[in-house]
Amino acid sequence: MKLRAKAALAALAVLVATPAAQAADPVKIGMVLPLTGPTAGYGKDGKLGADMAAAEINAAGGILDGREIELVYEDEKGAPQDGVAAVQKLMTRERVQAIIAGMNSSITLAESAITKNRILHVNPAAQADAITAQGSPWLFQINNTASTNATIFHTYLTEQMAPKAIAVMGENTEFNKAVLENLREIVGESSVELAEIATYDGATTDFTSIITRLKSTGADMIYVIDAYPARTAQIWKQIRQQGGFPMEAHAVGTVQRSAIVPAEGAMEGVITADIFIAEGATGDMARFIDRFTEQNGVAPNKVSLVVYEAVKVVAGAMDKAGSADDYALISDTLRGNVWTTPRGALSFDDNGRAKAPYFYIHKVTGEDVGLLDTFEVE
Amino acid sequence: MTDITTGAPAGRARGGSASLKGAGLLALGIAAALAAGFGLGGDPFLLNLAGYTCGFAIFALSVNVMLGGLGEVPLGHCMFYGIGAYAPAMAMNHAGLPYEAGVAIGMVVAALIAAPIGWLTLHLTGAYFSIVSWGLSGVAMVTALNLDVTGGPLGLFGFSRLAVGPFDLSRPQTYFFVAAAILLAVLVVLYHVRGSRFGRAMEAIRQGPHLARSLGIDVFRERLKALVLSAPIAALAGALSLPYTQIVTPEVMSVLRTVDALLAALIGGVGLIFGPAVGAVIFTILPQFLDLDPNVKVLVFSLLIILVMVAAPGGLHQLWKAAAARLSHARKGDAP
Amino acid sequence: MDLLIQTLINGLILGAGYALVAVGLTVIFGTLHIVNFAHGAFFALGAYATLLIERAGAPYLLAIPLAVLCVAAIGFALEATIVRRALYDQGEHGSIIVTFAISQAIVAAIILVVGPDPLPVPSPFGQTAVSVGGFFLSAQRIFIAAASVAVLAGFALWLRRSVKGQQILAVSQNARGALYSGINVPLIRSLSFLLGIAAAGLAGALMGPMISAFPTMGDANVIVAFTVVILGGLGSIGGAMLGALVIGLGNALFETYVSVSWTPALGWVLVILVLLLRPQGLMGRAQLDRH
Amino acid sequence: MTGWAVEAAGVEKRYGGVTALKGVDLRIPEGAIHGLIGPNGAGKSTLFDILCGITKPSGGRVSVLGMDVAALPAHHVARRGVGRTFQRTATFRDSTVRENLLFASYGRMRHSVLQRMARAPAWREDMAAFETRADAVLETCGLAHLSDQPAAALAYGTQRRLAVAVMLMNDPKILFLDEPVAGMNDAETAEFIALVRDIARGRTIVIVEHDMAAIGALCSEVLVMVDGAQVVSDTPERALAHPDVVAAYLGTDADD
Repeated sequence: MKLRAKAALAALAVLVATPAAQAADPVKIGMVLPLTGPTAGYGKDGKLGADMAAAEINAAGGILDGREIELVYEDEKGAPQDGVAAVQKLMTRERVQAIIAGMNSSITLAESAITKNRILHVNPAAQADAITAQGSPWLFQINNTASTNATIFHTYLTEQMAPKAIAVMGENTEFNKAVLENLREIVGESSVELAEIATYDGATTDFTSIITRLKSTGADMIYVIDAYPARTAQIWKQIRQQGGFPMEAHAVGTVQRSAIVPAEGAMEGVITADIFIAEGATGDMARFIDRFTEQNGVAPNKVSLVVYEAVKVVAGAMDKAGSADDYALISDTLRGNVWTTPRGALSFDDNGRAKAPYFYIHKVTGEDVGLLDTFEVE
Repeated sequence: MTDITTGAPAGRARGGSASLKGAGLLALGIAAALAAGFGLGGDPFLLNLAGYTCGFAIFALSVNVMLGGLGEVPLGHCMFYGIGAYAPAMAMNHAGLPYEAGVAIGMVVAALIAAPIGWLTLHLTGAYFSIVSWGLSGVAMVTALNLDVTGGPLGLFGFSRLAVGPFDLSRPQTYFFVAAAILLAVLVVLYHVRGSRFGRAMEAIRQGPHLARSLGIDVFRERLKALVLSAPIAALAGALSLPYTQIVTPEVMSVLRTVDALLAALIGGVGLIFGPAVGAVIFTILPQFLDLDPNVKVLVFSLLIILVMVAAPGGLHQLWKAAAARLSHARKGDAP
Repeated sequence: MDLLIQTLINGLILGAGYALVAVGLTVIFGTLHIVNFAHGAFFALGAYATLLIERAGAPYLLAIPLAVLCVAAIGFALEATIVRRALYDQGEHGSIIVTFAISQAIVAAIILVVGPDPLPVPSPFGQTAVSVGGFFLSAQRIFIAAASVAVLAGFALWLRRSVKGQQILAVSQNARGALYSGINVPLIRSLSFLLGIAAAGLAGALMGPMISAFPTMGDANVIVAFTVVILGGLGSIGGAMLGALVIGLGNALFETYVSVSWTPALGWVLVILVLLLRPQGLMGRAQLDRH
Repeated sequence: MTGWAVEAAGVEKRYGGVTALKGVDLRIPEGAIHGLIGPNGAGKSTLFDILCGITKPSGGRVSVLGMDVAALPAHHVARRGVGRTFQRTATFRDSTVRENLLFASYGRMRHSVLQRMARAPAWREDMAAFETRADAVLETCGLAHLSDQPAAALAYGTQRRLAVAVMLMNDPKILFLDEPVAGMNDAETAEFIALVRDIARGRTIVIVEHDMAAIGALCSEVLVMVDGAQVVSDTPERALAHPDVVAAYLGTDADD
């Protein structure tokens, strides 16, 4: 705690010390978010975070001797080829100096094929390990990888909650695959049994039969892997209607208010986890939440947070490196320093992966998640 | 549909002028491609997008073989596009084959699959055909999602070398020129198809299947031929999308892709041989210059499409035709 | 055995919901020969209208008919301004584009006005589940099934018995003949379009509490509805009900006993099989050759 | 060859529960112009469809030009010399007169797409043969000056002549005309009658028609059908005077 405050003060000192230069060319950062389509909600949340970060940076005098940050948004529409189009447009037409892109893992992978060795790319939210496993020198990830998150969460599920058998259902996505692989590994080392795994297609409209099938296995824990709020709400409603399970869990980092509210109480008590929690926040995080809530009228969620952090980290690294386009230098700066964010000190490894300082086990309570347990990430 | 005559006859003066007109159009196309290729030289984004647009135009042309040619709405045509995109991806990533070989394999596979699919579905017409065709593409999408060889939900990416012979498609300008050349070649082939015995049989079937049959045309066989012709063209289009998208996911077979191509063909005019290509350009390039909130953009674009359809149910070229007719009318009748 | 019974119950209730979404599609196709790709958007409008009316203070059961009226009013406005001009007698091509564009426009408008996040649609049946002899039945689902059966039966009866219903049937069978026998065909077409749209809105109002209201909520449901409608025979209301039952039961059984991942393909495979044997669908009329 | 262009016996057709034809017998000698009349709904069009192989009969025997048309696909029947015009879609409306004839010469052409691209001899020969034949047909049907007009823009009577021209491209041995003069004015009808007489040389013609004057002027014999069954087969004058025929026509609203 003390350390964090100190780091924040130091950062502030740097910002204050920067002389307010004449308005030079702004530093353009390309923001690729899903602004239309089925995941438009994430795009909206992310945009609020990004705008707030840019406003804070500019209010404090900008970076690189007074250059303002200008965010240029493009819509990836929830589809890989639109993500690619957005990135290419931002790079070649808008001539942005960095790309912040990454909600869905498949789309992020497609985008990273374009950005590789060409531009600084920061992926705020997508979790699949494959993204940062490609060895792109200028690709960084704010969120934990799926396997880091899943290892902690799955260990918690098997050891702390200790069910006899787990029944799993999830959408057929790359994220789901990565989580499942990890689950199989962790469960394999324990005495817990994997009763059944049901992988459904994104076009599925009804889950009663799947839940009936899973219930019939006699499993005492249901584990849902789905990152799509509307479907998450629907699935939990239907689980509740079939009497529920003794233990209920939902995949890491995917439970937001946008799922809990439409679930109308059906998610009450579901166990999940994330790198962020609003409840009990102190210090920088509490201040971030307050500022965000004040500006936008709603509380921030994980998506808003990681996108906010992505903008802050990119700007901070450029400033510290003294360049907006020497990507090798900026990347070295990113790896060689510790970055202060609302969550605490963030550092990047050789693969460009950040590790969140803390990892929280949540329990859905009312219209939000409540804190159940906190882990420090080694 | 009067435009198709251009390629018809020989021997007589009319035939000569038709091939002249055809050659003129081709020259115009080459000139336009060269102008675009060098004109956009400084803008890799637009060049890449233009390359992709050429691929998309080829897909719209393939869809239009069914739409303008037979009068059917092939909602599931995205399946062949998807096969074309997956084939080189799989060939490169799994078999170590070059891109060109994958493209060829994709086209052959698409034609081979089109034959039994056509045999199953082409007895149906109208909405029945459209929706069953859509369903088959849905089955293909579920298959791509569930198989390992297609990379499952993640799809395939990280391609070794996207090149056609000495032409490196990862360079935007080369990509555009190659795609434009292929587009022109497809246009030439389709132009000749329209003027051939087979093309006229299709046109006859579209206008009156009963009358066509009474003229000795085997309606089912010609419809099947049309599908088997259009499938490899769609596959070629799919393959040409790779240098742009850099990844193939099951989403490539989404019905929305076919709908985009249908819109392009209908806006450009299904009766014109180059209508779908023009439509594809309008459809992909225009929105890039509409600087609006994405949702407002969708709203505006949809309303524009509706407006066009209310004003000219046959597509934009109807408006042009009407305007041209009015113009010539005005010229003739300037006395009163 | 218990599993089988629960699965069959699931399938039946599921089928009743599908029928509700499908019936509007089939009415519009039957009389207008329009493949209405905007059906899902009107479905979503039904759910949003219910939600907004409830927020204004009306109870759910009252909000349903009011929401249906709202959706019908929007449908009426679109019919008078766009559909009537652009679609009738223009064949399927135009209808695909225009209805698709309408659908895109509605979804974009919902995102702009209400926002993209899913919202709960409150219902008095809420999350209540009835447990009968160990079998779980959601109250909202029972309500949907009952409403669906009542509405569909009432609608079928109205078509048979009322003058307007008879005229709709006449137009759907032979528009030219109907015109010659003095039926106001344009009026009947408008009426059919409104009925189809209203049915979509009703389906949205009823299913909203289960799936929440979100802009693209109609997409997946309409895909299923298309398989239902084609399976039953385009334009046949009885066929839509039968098709819904077959697909509801088929999906439930397949998901429980065979594979979840491959279920979305099942409906299409059924459709293709049926069409091979009966090109007009399960209950469609064989078409007389007309030149 | 038996000397009969059409030999049909006991032809039946049922659609679900509806019986459209209840055992029709028909013999038409080669080279004749034969009429087929009856009130609407009598089954004339269904019989036409069966004779052309478009619809398959539910019972009975049908032989046209010596072919068992019930066993052959419609396009095979057409390729072997059976032509037929339609009431509604008589021509390819979106195309010009000349294109209509091009579509119609499908059966006479052999070239492939590749030969067309290469302008190979096969294509040249096809096109040359087409030009010759098209000119002759256009001349016969009085359409030579209209060859570049869109079909839809032609006057109604001219469209019907085009429909005949389209069929003539295949030089059918037997030609079925479905209500060819319906909706024509007197001058058009007279022109059309002359055309039919002209093209009747060397082929058999069967006409379904409500216009009794045209039937009387053209046909040597007519078959009168009522309610899916034949009533009488005789010369036009005698057939129309037959009491059953009079009763059938008086008992129905013979619209157009």
